[in-house]
Amino acid sequence: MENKTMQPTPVQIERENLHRVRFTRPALWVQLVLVACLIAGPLVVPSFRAMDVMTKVMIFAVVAASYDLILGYTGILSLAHVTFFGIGAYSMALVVFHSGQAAWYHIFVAMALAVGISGILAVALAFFSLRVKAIFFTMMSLAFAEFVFILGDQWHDLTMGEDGVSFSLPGIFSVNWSDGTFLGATLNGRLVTYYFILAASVILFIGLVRFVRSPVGRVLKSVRDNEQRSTALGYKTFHYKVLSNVFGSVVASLAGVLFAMWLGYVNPTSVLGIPVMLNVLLMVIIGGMGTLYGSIMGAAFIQVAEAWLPDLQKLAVLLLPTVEVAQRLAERWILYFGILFILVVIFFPKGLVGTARDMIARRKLRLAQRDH
Amino acid sequence: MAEPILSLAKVHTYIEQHHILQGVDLSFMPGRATVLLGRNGAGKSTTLRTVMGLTPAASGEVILKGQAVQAMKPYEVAKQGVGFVPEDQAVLYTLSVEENFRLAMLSENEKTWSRMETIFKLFPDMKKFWRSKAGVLSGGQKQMLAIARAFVNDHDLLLIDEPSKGLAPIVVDHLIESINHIKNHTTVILVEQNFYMASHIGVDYFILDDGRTVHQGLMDDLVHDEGLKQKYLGIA
Amino acid sequence: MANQAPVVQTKDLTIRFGGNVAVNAVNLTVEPFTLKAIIGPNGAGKTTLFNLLSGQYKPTSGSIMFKGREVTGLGAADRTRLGVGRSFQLTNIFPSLSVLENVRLALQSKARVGMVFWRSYHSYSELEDRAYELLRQVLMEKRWAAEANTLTHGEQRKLEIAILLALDPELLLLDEPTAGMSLEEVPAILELIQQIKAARNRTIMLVEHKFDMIMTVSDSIAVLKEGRLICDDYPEAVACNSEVLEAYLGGGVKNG
Amino acid sequence: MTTQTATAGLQEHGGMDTKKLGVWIASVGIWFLPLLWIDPTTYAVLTVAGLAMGMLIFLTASGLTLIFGLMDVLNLAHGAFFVWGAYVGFSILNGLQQIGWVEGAGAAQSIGSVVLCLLAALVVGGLMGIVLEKMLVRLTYGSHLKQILITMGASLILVEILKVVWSPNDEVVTVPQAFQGSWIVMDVIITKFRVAAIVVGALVLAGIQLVMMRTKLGIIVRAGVENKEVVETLGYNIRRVFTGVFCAGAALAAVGGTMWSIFKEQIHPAMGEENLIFALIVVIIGGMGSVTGSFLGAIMVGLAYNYVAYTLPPLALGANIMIMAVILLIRPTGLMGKE
Repeated sequence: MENKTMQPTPVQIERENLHRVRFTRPALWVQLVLVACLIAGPLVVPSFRAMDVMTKVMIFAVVAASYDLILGYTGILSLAHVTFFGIGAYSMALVVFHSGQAAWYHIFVAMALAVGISGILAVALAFFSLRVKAIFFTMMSLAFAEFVFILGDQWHDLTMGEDGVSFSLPGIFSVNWSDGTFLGATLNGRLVTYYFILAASVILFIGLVRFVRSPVGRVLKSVRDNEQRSTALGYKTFHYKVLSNVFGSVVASLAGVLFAMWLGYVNPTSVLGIPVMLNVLLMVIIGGMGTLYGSIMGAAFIQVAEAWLPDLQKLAVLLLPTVEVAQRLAERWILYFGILFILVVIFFPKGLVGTARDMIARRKLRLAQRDH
Repeated sequence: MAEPILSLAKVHTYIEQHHILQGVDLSFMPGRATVLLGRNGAGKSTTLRTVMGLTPAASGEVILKGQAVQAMKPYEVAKQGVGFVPEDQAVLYTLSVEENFRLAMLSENEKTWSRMETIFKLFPDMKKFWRSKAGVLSGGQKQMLAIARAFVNDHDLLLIDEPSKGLAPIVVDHLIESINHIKNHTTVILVEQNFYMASHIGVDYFILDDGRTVHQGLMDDLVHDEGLKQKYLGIA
Repeated sequence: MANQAPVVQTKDLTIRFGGNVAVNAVNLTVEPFTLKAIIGPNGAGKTTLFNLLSGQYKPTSGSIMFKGREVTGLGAADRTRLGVGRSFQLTNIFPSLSVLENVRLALQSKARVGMVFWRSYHSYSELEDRAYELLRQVLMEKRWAAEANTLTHGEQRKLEIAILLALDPELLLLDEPTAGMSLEEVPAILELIQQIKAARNRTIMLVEHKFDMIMTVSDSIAVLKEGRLICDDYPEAVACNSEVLEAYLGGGVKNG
Repeated sequence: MTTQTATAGLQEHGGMDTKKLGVWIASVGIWFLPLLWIDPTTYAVLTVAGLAMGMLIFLTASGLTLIFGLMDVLNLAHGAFFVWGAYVGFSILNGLQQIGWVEGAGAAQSIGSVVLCLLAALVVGGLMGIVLEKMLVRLTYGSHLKQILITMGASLILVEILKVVWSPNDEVVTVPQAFQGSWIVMDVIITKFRVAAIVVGALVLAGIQLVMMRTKLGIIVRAGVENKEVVETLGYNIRRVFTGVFCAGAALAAVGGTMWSIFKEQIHPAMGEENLIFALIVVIIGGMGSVTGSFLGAIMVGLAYNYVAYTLPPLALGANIMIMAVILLIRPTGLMGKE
């Protein structure tokens, strides 16, 4: 109170500065432009393939960011994160499928189911992560993920096994629905679903950013830095880990609901498989652990690569029509993912955003030193 | 004067970002037991670990028997004839006493086994618990095993890190006796906080403080120098 | 003062690690708003005693009362909430966070908004201002924006004390606050401790090796040896106690 | 005083042994439980199958547990060694088929062909292990996350190369003549190769135990699991020991893969990944770094898998994960793990 009349402290000045520039920050503009592009995308480029890639980028950006919350902020290395994603996707698919006729409320039931199941499982997993050593937990989570995959693969009565589940969405989300044109693009179920997913992903992503910037997020940072000290400050670090695990897992499962809505089809390989988990892990690493925004770049990179790497094969046929080994190698594009994994870890351990932030920080420091 | 068996010149060592050794200068004469003294965190243990290559020196020179060893890996330093007794009775708990000794023997020949006879005389408990797991030994016995283990090879130099830590006084007395026997055969460098033990083993001494060598001399002089003891060792 | 309950009272406090009794049947009483120093040779159990008081360890037997309340079964976080603040022998801060953030986290814990995840931490500006105030108290305000791992050793120890004060503890457990500090930095810490003591609203327990420092600041000195409390008295009395001197010298060599 | 503490120590030691004995008894005894709902003949068949499976899993798990215990490296490329071993063995068998050593061969030729397969897998696996350790794993010491990513990446690469060299499809493995068919002992059908699997598994276990308990190398490895620094200061190049153990672990995994391919009579590129899950469960159950622990774990997993697969097929892997979860709740470091 008295401080107001007194000269402001450097801390207050800094806070004022931050407050003043909050609408003129370059980062904010980048974000707005990104969202604008995603909104305009389907209208400008009326290609289903492009829309498909964009949607997957949005959904996986959320999945990767929610994974980053757990991996980058609490340091728990779980290989079962995609399992939550799959639980969400299956909730959506199975609710519609088993009730025969798609209805509006199914979406909400699916979301509630996704949140409920993944929340409970996340608490259970978090409990294990406290009980056993970190690396044990990683191995356990891998076994758990494999178990859920096998369940999806073999519990035929519920999940239709490896053939997967096809379903249609209700009302204006339905692929069959169509009604004239909208700003030059055909207004159909696909487009509506796209915008729904866009809105939902933005909300989920903002939720994650909010979480990290809240007091809880700060405590998580402190736990990552020095857990013993956090405890000594009076934080029950375990509660924080559970909270963030549950939050991250629930967000992933909601992203799964969105994914199922987009595809109208769910099978074990596409939402529960270990390769999906590896992709998400790779997205986080490429973008930079503990940066959250890196997930968007990582997801974009992987999704684009996945969409167009298979074309490499055609290129190989074209260029080296007689060399069979070259064609066979080109066919195996997962091989390049493997190489990418290794290269990123060795040469780029902080990822795109992490490295960029380091560079900016270093420049700021240099400038500050020059000022003095 | 003879060549020092080991000398350190302007050695700097960092552990993560902590600057632990800040230019340590030391030289040790062959056949003379030397004690490194100093407060907690003065850099005594790090000095030994730097000599062994466990926490490599960032700069400076470590000369062992005329050869620069600062870039060597721990196993290479060990092969140069240096025995190291780490702190906290670091014996291998899941191995038997016998296996602990066999692990320590760089070559298992008649000569090493005849040294074992000497060891059994010095440390009768080692024979008694020959087949037991080292983990069941008492703290003092573990420490003796750790020292005896280093003595099993024909090393020229023995580095011993805080042997008295956590041991009862009666055990400490036994340790002093054994190390005094060992020092007749090899050069001993001892890091010790227990002044009683240090003064009963050391001939020469160095005092380290804040990662630097701040004092050196003959142990006999230090024992009677109250001012020095109080200043650097916190002994009033 | 006599009518107030002691801040700390231990009864036959004992902890064993395997066969080793690190703290052996210690009965210790600390009166409010005094400074008690704990001394003893290496391995005497001083840090272990602190760990027991702060809740890092659970005793094998015996009990601990804090302000007349039994706290033996409580964990470290709970005891912090009750008012036990502890500094560590090895500097224990959040190395990659800023100096201000280090202190702010401690204030946030005290303000009990830790579990809020829907509001931005920026909306708790009063915590930042308080943190800055505390940094001023320990003469660290110029370094508020620095990353904690860029501080000198002495500065890190001061930061630690600021963190501790942020918790507003009634009992301060200081474990060798000057350890590893260069000699020029020691007087500042000494002054800080005397300042805290002069405010007469906190009780301090101090483990320290620098004997002259202990003699100047303590109200009473407890001496541990091999886990046992061998003496607990006024500084002058302790300084003349022959058993203490012997213990401190590690046995054998007496003065002179 | 010294002797007093020593005897106290001894008593403690004795107590520990009874505890270990208890673990053994409980983990053996529980396997008679399925007799309550499975008839004895079927039970016997399942038990033999379970033991064989357990022995084969043990081959993979033993390498994994040693690599982890000694080097603190979680090697997720272990499954790739396994599947490479299977395919190398498959090729060798195909080659031998040409000269009539497989189908319609005599006992000696059959055994000879299996031995040749195993030797080839051993060499290929070992070489791959050395290369991987020297090129990649070396860069990741101390960081589990890096290890997981890099060994995952290596695993993807190795399996994809395998698909290029052979084919991405399933292949049928021809079992050498003498190992085809089964014996019938007191109504119990015992497949011949299962017996062979148990024999090979037992031989490997004996071999590992012999090396670990009786040789200097074994002492060094066991000491390294406990405290690397001490081993280094005693004059041993721990890095070289690491490479050796990694090589041996990879070779064992490859041998496991070959045995598994003949056991299942078919191979496919994803089998490494599937088996890695079993091996991980076994390593966790047994406790990291303990060979006996992983043996115990492997037998448990093999038996449980077969009993449950007979009763409720889809839950077989689930049962193993349940066992793992329960054991971890009781003993967070596994049955024989360091506390």
